[in-house]
Amino acid sequence: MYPLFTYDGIKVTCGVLATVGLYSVLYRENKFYRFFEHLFLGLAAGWTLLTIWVENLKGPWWDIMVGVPPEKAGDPIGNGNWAYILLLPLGLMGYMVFSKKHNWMSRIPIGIILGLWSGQQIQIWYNTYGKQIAGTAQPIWPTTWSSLTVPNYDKLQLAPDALAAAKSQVYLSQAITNFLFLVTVVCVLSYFLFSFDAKSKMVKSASSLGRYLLMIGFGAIFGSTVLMRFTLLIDRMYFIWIEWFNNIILNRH
Amino acid sequence: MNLFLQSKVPNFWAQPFNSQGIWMGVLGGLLVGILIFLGLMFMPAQFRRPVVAFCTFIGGAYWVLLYIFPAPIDLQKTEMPTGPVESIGKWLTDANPVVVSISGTVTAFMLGLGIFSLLSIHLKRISRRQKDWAYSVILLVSLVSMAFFGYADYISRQGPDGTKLDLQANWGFVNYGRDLLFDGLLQQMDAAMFSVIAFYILSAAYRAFRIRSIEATILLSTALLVILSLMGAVAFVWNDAVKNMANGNDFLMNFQLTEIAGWIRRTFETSSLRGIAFGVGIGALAMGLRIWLSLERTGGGA
Amino acid sequence: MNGQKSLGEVLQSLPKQVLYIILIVFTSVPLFFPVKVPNQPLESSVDLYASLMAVKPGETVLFASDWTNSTRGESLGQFNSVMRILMRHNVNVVLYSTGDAQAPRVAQDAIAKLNEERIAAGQKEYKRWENFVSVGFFSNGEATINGMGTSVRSSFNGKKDFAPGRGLTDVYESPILKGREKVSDFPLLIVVTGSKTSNITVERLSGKVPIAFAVTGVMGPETGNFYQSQQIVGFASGLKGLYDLEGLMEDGVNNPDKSGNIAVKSSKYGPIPGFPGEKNDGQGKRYYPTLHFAVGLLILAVIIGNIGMFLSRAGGRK
Amino acid sequence: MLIAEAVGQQYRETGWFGVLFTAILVSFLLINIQRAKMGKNLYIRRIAGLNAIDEAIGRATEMGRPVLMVPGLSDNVNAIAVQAINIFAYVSRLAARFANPILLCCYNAAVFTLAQEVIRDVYQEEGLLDRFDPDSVRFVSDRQFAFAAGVSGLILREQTAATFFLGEFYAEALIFAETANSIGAIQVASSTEATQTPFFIAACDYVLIGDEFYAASAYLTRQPVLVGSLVGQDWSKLLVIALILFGTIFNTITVQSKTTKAWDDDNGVYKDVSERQSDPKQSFIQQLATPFLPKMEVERPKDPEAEASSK
Repeated sequence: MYPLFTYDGIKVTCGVLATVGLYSVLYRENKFYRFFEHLFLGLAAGWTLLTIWVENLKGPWWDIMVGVPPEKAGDPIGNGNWAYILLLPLGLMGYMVFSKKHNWMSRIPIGIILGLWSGQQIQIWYNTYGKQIAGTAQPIWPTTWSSLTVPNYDKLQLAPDALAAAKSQVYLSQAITNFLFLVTVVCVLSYFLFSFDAKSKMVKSASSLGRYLLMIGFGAIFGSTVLMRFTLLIDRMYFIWIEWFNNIILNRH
Repeated sequence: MNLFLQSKVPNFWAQPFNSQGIWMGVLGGLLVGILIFLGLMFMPAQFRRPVVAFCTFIGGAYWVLLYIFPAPIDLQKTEMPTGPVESIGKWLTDANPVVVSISGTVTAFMLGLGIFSLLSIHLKRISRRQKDWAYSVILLVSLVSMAFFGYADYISRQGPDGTKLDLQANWGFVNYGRDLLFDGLLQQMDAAMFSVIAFYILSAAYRAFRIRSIEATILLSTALLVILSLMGAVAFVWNDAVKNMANGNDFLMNFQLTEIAGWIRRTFETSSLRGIAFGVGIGALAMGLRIWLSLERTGGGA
Repeated sequence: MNGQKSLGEVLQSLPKQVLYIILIVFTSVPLFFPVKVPNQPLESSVDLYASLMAVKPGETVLFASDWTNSTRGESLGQFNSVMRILMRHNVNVVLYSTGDAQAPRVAQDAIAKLNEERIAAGQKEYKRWENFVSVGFFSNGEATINGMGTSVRSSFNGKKDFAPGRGLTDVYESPILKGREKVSDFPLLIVVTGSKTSNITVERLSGKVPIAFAVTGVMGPETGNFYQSQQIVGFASGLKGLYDLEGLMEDGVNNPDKSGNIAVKSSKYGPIPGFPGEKNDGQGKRYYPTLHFAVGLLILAVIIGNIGMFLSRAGGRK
Repeated sequence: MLIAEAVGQQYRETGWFGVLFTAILVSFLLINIQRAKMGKNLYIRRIAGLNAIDEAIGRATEMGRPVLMVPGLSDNVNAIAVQAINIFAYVSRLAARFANPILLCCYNAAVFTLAQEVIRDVYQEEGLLDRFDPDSVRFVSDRQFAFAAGVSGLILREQTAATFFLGEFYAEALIFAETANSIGAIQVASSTEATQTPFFIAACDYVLIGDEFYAASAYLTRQPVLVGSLVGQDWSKLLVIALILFGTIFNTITVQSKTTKAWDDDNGVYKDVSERQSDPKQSFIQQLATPFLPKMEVERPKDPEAEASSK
């Protein structure tokens, strides 16, 4: 059968049409785009509506509340915990936001969610940044002047113990790198000091140096992320030209 | 007794599936909930802020306490904690699934509000025959059909034969419907919109990346160097040239493109990101603290 | 303005649409002419490969699959490569997701395709329940992952997967989860993601279990930050990382080929074998050459814009 | 060994230093909030991007076209979203006074709820509730790229004069920024995701970098609590810098010594190695971050109830 008329052919064709439809906004806003935009929003909202029950309420709430039949339950046995019903009125308080008189009640569920979030910030702060602080504090003075840069270990042909000793040295180039790393972190951080009067010369020069160093960082970030954007476009083009045009329209494999 | 564990032995809080007890409990709980709801509605206005502040504080206090009293070290399921510190730690640890499901469930209930907002805007537009109302019809139709096919597909996959539907040969109408709407359209549109960025990057870079100032020049040249180093072919040619020139000199080998770019990324990219991250992290901590203790009012008003 | 634009102005104001059409051409045509591009893997990719190969056969790893088809271009390839390594290495996998409700399905579909490939090559099927379980999606990722730090079992509480002949069954009934209560009972946690779930994982689980990532190119820099401070053991970033991984699967590390050449050297590790002759290349090999053209166009556009600026400045001074 | 009897032993695996350090940061914040509340006048430096807000709204009013705000793509309501909404409350206040239409597009339903409530409050406080259209604060989609498509469509159809993208932005950042740029809107943007900042820098008029976003509400409203907290944040940053500098010096000195401990894989213990430089990864500051202690097993009395039920 000509592949365009199979289910898979129709499915891929729909995908191609939708892709082209959304791309048309690159030319200008038009009816074709508007059609697919609303289709997109509708499907996404339908999916959300579905996941509210299927993913977010059925298992994590309803099943815990009323329990599950013993043959389906693992460990622990699926007894129901009826007290979970109290979450229903709590969640529904959010809907009071449209009420003119009782709209304040929507702040209760929001408050709980925010409270849980903010408590976690205190809990995770050090786990996130502690190691990074420690990782920034690297030696900035070499332990050896025998070589200015890291030697080529393969060429040295050392015994394992001597090799480990050689690797444990801090060479000048490493010390400089560590120093630059330190300077960048400190200067960038002092660029974000808001309450110090910039008349202080040290703060001022540190923060303007911080800005330049930031730009090196941003340039590197741009450089290393830009490739990914193109990858996704290439993937789309592969979808259109190979998966659709070549495999389905031309029926070649 | 621990309230937070799903008990194996039925008790007042936990009743077997589909028993009279569980439905009585649910009904009773619902009544209590409605009473609380009504009570809050008719509560005098001066108590409103304290109530919200209290709820927020309790929520945050859980994680803060868990930080101060972490799970006891190497506590097995069959062992009892020793001492008050461990007991608190164990109690908090056991409460974890409950806390997780509270925030998850409350969030899930709120999701409905988003759908509500969408429906209200688009139904209004259709009923008033406002500009572009036909598109609102498209939106609503696709919303309903996605939810319908999605749910029907979900139902068909429950039960012991659910795995069968992993094979397309066993599909029914609803499975095809869901697959077309979700895989055929929604996912493809996701990918399409994501890839639009490539076009915008090109036009933004063309328009904005001009060597106007020192800062722009720094940014541009670093970006260029890193981009080139990530292009395997360019890096290979450059590195090869350096290898030939260096001719065994280890110092010159450091000027390979991948080495230079790697050094820049390790030394400046990581560190400037880290500098920003420290600041943002402290900002989030401060904000979290202010929210937790209700020190500021959202919206900045009185 | 009296009519004619100077060359500098023309170069500075090419219509966007023209650029877009050139970009489409540049990203389409090379796809039809695949070539092999020489490559040298990044250290982080080598570390990822080494940490995957270091898991002992028969062990079970945690695998957060947090990508969907919107990042298919990078994540699918990464997922396939990582899974191929684990499958060939006989490692069991516990799949879960906190990124997107659809992620578990997408991952299962990808595994089904890999299984077809394995069966076609005469290898053993990688079976659901015995080799992998799909725990499913968690809507509140931050709290769930935080909870996993305390107990994986209680975080996976109530989650079910299909057991052969039994239908939906609690995941902890599966043999591969036996005796693995805490996150430290797993030798490795792998996250393949297109969203920030990687950050959430590091924030809450680093230090408790070795973590390895495969992330999209955008997330490369911030992931590099965790890598530098040793919060994660290795990562592959974007298409480059994927291409590295595909190459490593072919060549191994410190692993001499038939003629004795070592393609990838690393002073950190002993010899680690590759899987030469098996199906190793996929998306990375397909897309990486084309990427050169697209990025080349970007560089060209920036250069043209700057030349235009200098020309019109020089013209303005007269 | 009864581990619980020794004070602080619960931090054996995580380290006590983290708890202490966090406690110090928290006390810095609280002390400075208190100082500011007591009327101490505290200084804040100028932040360029924030001065642009008034200009942007002024221009929108002149043109009679709406102001668009997006509080980022947070998965749930969190500090970033709240902070964005705080800034938008300021924007909406100005817009309300000038009777300028606003559009606030939300990605998450909980954020939508909060925004709806806050913006309504703003109009009410200004006594202009009749100017508030509940549909101007809307939920668009909680799917990243459906949201991007929807907001781009809105920007193009409504021809917004000013756009504010503040909060958590990911890949879609550039879609918004370029779309708004194409219709000549004035843009103020910020992403807490540092990886998106270069893209905003390329396409937007004013960009708040990193922490400037968190400083914004203090800068705009000058509320004592916020200003005090900002000063506390600065103290915390100085403490972090001090710790880094201290660690660097300490580390530089210790690594000069020629004895270190190395992990002996065969015997599973640390052994002394004399000929080797001490390993910076085992430096004092590293150990503060993650204690180098072997795993331990603890014997405890059995819980009869749990034993019975596990059978």
